[in-house]
Amino acid sequence: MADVGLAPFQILAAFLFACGVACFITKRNAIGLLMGVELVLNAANLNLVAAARFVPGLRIEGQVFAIIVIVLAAAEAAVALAIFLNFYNNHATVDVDAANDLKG
Amino acid sequence: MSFPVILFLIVAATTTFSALGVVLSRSVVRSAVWLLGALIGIAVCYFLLGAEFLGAAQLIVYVGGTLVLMVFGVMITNQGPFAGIHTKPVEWILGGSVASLLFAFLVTFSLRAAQPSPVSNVDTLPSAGPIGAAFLGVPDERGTAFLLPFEIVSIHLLVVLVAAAYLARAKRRPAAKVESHG
Amino acid sequence: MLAPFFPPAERELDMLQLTLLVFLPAIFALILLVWPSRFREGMRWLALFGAAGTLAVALCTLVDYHRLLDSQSDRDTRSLYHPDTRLDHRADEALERTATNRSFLSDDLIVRRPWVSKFDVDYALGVDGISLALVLLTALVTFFALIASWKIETNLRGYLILILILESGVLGAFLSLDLFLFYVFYEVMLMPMFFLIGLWGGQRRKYAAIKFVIYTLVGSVGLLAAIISLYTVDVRDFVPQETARAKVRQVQRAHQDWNTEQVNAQAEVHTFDAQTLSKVGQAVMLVLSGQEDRLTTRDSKANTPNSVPLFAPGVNREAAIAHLKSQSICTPTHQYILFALLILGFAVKVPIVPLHSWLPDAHVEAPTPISMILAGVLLKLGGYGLLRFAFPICPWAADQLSWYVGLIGVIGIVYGALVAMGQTDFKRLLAYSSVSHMGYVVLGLACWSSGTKSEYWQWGVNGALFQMLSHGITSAGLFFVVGVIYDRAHHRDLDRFGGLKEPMPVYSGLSAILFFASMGLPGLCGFVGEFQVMLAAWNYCWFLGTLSMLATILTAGYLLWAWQRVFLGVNPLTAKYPDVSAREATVLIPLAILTVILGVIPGLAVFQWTEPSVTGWIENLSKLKP
Amino acid sequence: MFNPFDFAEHPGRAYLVATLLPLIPVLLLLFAATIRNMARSRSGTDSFASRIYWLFGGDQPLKTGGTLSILFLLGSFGLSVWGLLQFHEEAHTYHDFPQEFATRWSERGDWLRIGTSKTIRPATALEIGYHIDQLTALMFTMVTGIGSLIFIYSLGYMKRETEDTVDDHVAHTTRRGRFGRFYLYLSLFAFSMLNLLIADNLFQIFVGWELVGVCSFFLIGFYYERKSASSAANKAFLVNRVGDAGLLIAMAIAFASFGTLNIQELGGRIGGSQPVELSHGLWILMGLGLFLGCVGKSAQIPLQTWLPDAMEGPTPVSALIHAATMVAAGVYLAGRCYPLFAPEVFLTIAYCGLITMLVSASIALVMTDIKRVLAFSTCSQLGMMMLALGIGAWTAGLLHLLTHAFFKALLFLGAGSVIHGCHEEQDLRQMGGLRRKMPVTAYTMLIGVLAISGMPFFSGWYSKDQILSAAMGASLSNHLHALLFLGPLLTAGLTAFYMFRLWFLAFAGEPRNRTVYNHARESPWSMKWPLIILALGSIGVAWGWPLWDAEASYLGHHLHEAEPILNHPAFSHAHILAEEYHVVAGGLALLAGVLGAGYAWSRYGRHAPTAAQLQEPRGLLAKRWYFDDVYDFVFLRGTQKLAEQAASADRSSPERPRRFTLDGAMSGLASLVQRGGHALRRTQTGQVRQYVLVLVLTLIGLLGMLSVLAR
Repeated sequence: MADVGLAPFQILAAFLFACGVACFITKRNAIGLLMGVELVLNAANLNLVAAARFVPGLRIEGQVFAIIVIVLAAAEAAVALAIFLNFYNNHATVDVDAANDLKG
Repeated sequence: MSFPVILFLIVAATTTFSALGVVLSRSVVRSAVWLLGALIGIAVCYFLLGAEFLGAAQLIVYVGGTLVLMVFGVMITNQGPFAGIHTKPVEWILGGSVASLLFAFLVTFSLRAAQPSPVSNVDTLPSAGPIGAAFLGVPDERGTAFLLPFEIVSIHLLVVLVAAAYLARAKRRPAAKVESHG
Repeated sequence: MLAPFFPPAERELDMLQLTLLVFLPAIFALILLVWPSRFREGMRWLALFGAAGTLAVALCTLVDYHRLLDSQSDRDTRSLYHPDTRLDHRADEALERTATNRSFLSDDLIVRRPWVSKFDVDYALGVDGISLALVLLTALVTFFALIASWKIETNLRGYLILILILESGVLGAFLSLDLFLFYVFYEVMLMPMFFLIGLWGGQRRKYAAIKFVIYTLVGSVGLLAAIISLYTVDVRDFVPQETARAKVRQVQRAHQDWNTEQVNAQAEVHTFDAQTLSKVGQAVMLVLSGQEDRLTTRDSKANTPNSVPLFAPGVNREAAIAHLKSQSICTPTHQYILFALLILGFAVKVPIVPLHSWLPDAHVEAPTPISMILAGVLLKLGGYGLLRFAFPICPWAADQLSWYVGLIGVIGIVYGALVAMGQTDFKRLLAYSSVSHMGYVVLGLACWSSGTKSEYWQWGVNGALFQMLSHGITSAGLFFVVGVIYDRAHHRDLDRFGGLKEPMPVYSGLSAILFFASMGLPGLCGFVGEFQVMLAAWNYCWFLGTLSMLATILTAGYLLWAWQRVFLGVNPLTAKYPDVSAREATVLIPLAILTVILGVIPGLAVFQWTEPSVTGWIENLSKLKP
Repeated sequence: MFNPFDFAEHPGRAYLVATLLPLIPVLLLLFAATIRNMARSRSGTDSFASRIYWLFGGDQPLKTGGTLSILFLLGSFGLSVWGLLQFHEEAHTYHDFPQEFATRWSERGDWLRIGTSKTIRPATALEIGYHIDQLTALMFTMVTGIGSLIFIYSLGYMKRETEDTVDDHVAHTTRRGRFGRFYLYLSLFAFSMLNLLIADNLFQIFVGWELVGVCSFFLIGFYYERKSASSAANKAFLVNRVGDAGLLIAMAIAFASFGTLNIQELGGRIGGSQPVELSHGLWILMGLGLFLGCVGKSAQIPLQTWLPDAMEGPTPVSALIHAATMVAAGVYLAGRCYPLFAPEVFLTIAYCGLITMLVSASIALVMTDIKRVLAFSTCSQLGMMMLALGIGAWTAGLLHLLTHAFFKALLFLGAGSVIHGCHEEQDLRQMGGLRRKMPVTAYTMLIGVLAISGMPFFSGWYSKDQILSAAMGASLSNHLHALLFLGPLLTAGLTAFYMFRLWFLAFAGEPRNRTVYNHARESPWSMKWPLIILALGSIGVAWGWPLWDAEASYLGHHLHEAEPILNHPAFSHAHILAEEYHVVAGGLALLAGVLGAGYAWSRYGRHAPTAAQLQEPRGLLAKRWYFDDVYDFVFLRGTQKLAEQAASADRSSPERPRRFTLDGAMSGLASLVQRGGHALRRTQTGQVRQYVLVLVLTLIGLLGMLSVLAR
């Protein structure tokens, strides 16, 4: 993998990140939003693992953090889904634009 | 162009295409399928990078767990009138431009940063054994250990799961009940 | 106070004393907190006892301070003006001792202990004539205010506790040498005042309380900004070099790979100490007015009477000047902004027009004792801040803008008097008269004359200080006068009084003394300060001087008019009012006597011990002008 | 240690002690009044308090306070007489040792000192001190002497105040007697006035100046139930404040330029010619400021309006304060500060005096209130003194001050005696023929009338004669100022006319109001004796030998010794001319006086006045040349309007609604912030996606900044 280098992975991760952000902005469905979050987290993870591969001091740290992120992402997905279900129960929709209770 | 490069290009193209699919598809279900592709692509990337354990974990936890959870979520909530939930063209343009701007910046910074070359030609990273040892507090050759983060994450997970269970328990408000029945 | 009972120079006994002075009211507030509610009358006595104790400690401090002055005096002339007794000198000494870990002096009436050492905040208290005068005033007015509060019934415990905390805050603010500590105390007294007005006030108390807090906070923001900006100044050439070296060592330890130059650049010394910062300000003034050749170190052999030794001993003079010039504090813009912020901070408290509108509301709504404290003590914080912080820390900007500051003062004098004349509410009239009288304080401070005529400025500053004292006494007394009549009539409408002189002769006699003192009648205290300020103001600028003199006509006008409407004539409604009770007389008679004493022998009673400090203050600042 | 009784070393301290003596009854009376009143309010419930109350006389005020005050003032008088004799003696023995003489008769010390005492710099101290010269010694003796007489007189006049209830017919109310308070104020006044006289510096004079003002305020408003009295008191104080502001300015100029307020030092530095420290404009301004103070106190135009109103006070007060002493303080100060004035200021003084003299005399012609006639006459005579000072006749002016004090006090006390005897009747038209009922009053007053009219061998003749000859000299030396002679001459005639008119209306002819006449009675002896003594003084106080030579007055000679030497060329020329035409001037003055008196006799004395002569006066003179109305309108109303405007510009209230106020502006600022908050609130839409968008945009912005900065 040495001849690929770090940069392509970073670019890929950046693309995934941008896609995730685009998901946030464009999707009105709450689940879609959640998918965006997954994409963003994965982008970060990809960066971490690539760094573990290419930076000598991070061989183990990169992976460890990636694992932690995966775990937390799973937990976050669970909680987010729970929140959405609750929201759906209350509002009968998953349209996030309807979730404006925080409006000032 | 060596084989790994070609392999990487293929994987990267697949992942990119899937990620675009996630963003662009109208239906949530389709998005979920596209997300599956993207996640698998990333897992393959991990394999390419030599992090087999992570790749496996990615496949198991994400593809097997998180995505299934999401599909469940889609199925539970996907019964109301869907017509209202449409993204306006303006939002498409806005989202697209913002995302591409962000992408451009990130790429700029990635390329500007110093590009280190891999230390050794060993194509594998430390596997499950060393990682597990690190999590359990066994220091490696440089003395790093991750017992405390591990504990924190564990507790965190526990809390989160309890929270999820609490949030998700059925608790319909009377008003909502009337609405849904009516 | 404690010195005779302990061997000197072993412990810093004045620390105990000054700390006690500041926190004694708070201690009594704590006791009140746990006092059983059954002994309701006891609460009043306890609070009064606390205030009396504070007054006693303050008086002891006066004695100590006088002894301090006397200890350095020339035996032949008994002159109390020895430079070593001045606050800046004593503060330097204390800094030096802190830096070199020598034992503290027990009798210098300076306390300095690190408080938040991470941010160089010290618990620094110090006494000189200027602060002591106002400390005494505070203790006195609070004492009388507590006597005046005897009729308060609702939520008595909270009321007394708040007044005592307020006193602690004010005393702390007057005694702080550290800007941060000052700011803390300055804010500490805000909240008790808010509740005292907001809970025990009149009809529109909430509005008045919130207005008071918002105005004061706006001022505080300016003050805070100024303090923070002052903290960014690197004062390494002004503090004892041991401190600077310690800082260098600290930086070295943290960055072992740095070379000396990098370390030196990083080893900045910051401080909240007002005395040190005022040295910086003075140095900046010399640099900005092109007299940097007069700047020397304090131990320099080449010091002439013309040189201004500001840098710490052992500092390289040229390097220090270069370093000073490289800092942003040494720019006119920075100085102007700093001065404006400080003025804004203190102007609200003074108050100067147009930032005065909180005052009438607060006074009208506040209960009588709170009005006494507000007018008698709290307004003085503004003047004190100008005197202690704004002018010494930004002398250059103060000098440049002094005419405008004086003009603001004169506007306050005239405007306050005019508006007071148009009032029908007794308390509101007095509130505006406070605006008018405090204008003299501002004007007196602003009469910045050049070096050869500095004695006129000295008259002004002395007059300003004395005016604060005398206004504290007369306004507290007058607000109590209103309170007495309010207890009988339950209104404050000037047009509905009249004829009080016949049923209440003692009351009217005592009120007359206070009225005429407020009017500036010679022989009573109001005259002394105003007269000094007028002399100074004329010498500074004939225009300001003339206006301030002509304003005495207006002052006499509104006070006499009020006098006529309240006390003279015949009014069957007031004919049966009882004369002052023993409690009321206990407040009024001492205040009236004090008014006369301060008016007849101000030199002996006050100037004797305040004046050396003012002289030192003037000598520090007036020599900065070419 | 300072020993005030060290008369052997410092005989001047006798005056110091004499000044301080009246303070003792002030303190005693204050103390007693406080205790008595505190006890009174409790006497119903507290037996101890009621016992104390009865100890202090109960409901009837004790006369002790008055007696005490009189004793102490008599003590002052004794000391001052001793001091006067001593002074005259030493003036000869120490004639060749002026330095030593000065230290014996003047001392000064710091009242307030600033700065390090080691360095001698100007302007570091406000001093107090006394300085005795001929003028001070004579004035002091005059004030304590006349003061003592008036104090004694008041025992009788104020007897009503010792009763437990007093009816006030004007305010229609009853009140408690306030005998002690009267003497409290009087004693305080005596102290302040004496302090003013012995002062050697402007600061101390100012202190006394203000204190006499406040005593005058309290005494004019003594019957404070009456609205007219309290308003008159306010008016007097405020008008005086205007003058005091001038005095303040003058003091500030002196202090700023010379660093001292000591009159002798200032006189030495200025001495009639422009000093180097002052520009000419400032020099004039300083003189005008001083003179403005004198104008206020001596009721000269334009600040004369308060004096007639001040007659609301009890008559002894009018005699003491508003005729003999306080109002004379203005002339005294002008005389004291003589060397400080610029030539332009002298001219101002002269013309100001001239105008006051004429205007007041013209008003006095038509007044029907006995005290008002005397008040305007006082104004007029003070104007004459000012005129004398303004034309360089220092001795003449101050001599007139002294003689005037005697006969004007006599006239006022006589008027008081009439008022007292006629039960508060002050209108001349209701009197007539009273000489049969109160002969002592009538004939002592006649002496006063003769004296003020300048009849030969009465004291007034000596001073008036000197003034007129000086005025003649001045107008002859510069014909532009001819008015300066014609004015006083006319006034001499007018004075004689209105004074004789007063006497004829009150005492001569037949009674016009029978009820008043029937109830009229002669006053008690405590009031008659002062009249007689003052009458003797009015005759002989200025006598000298030969009696018929107006220049030979002993009093005048003594005063002349204190005259400051001015090298003012116009004055010295005028002096020579005055010597030359002395006899002419004296003759003309006498002629004018006799003509005036004769005309008065022909109108009021020869036969009973007609009804037309007795009707209510109208027109310019009765309206006092409209000064009061104009001032009322311009200054009083103007200031009130301005104050109301200011008050309503400061904040709006239900009574004063207004769109823009200062308070409103500040509140507007506050509400601007509030509105800003409301506007910002709208950005919080609650839309998650918008938040994300903003978040990302911020991220992009930060990255962009970073990329710029990291370049």
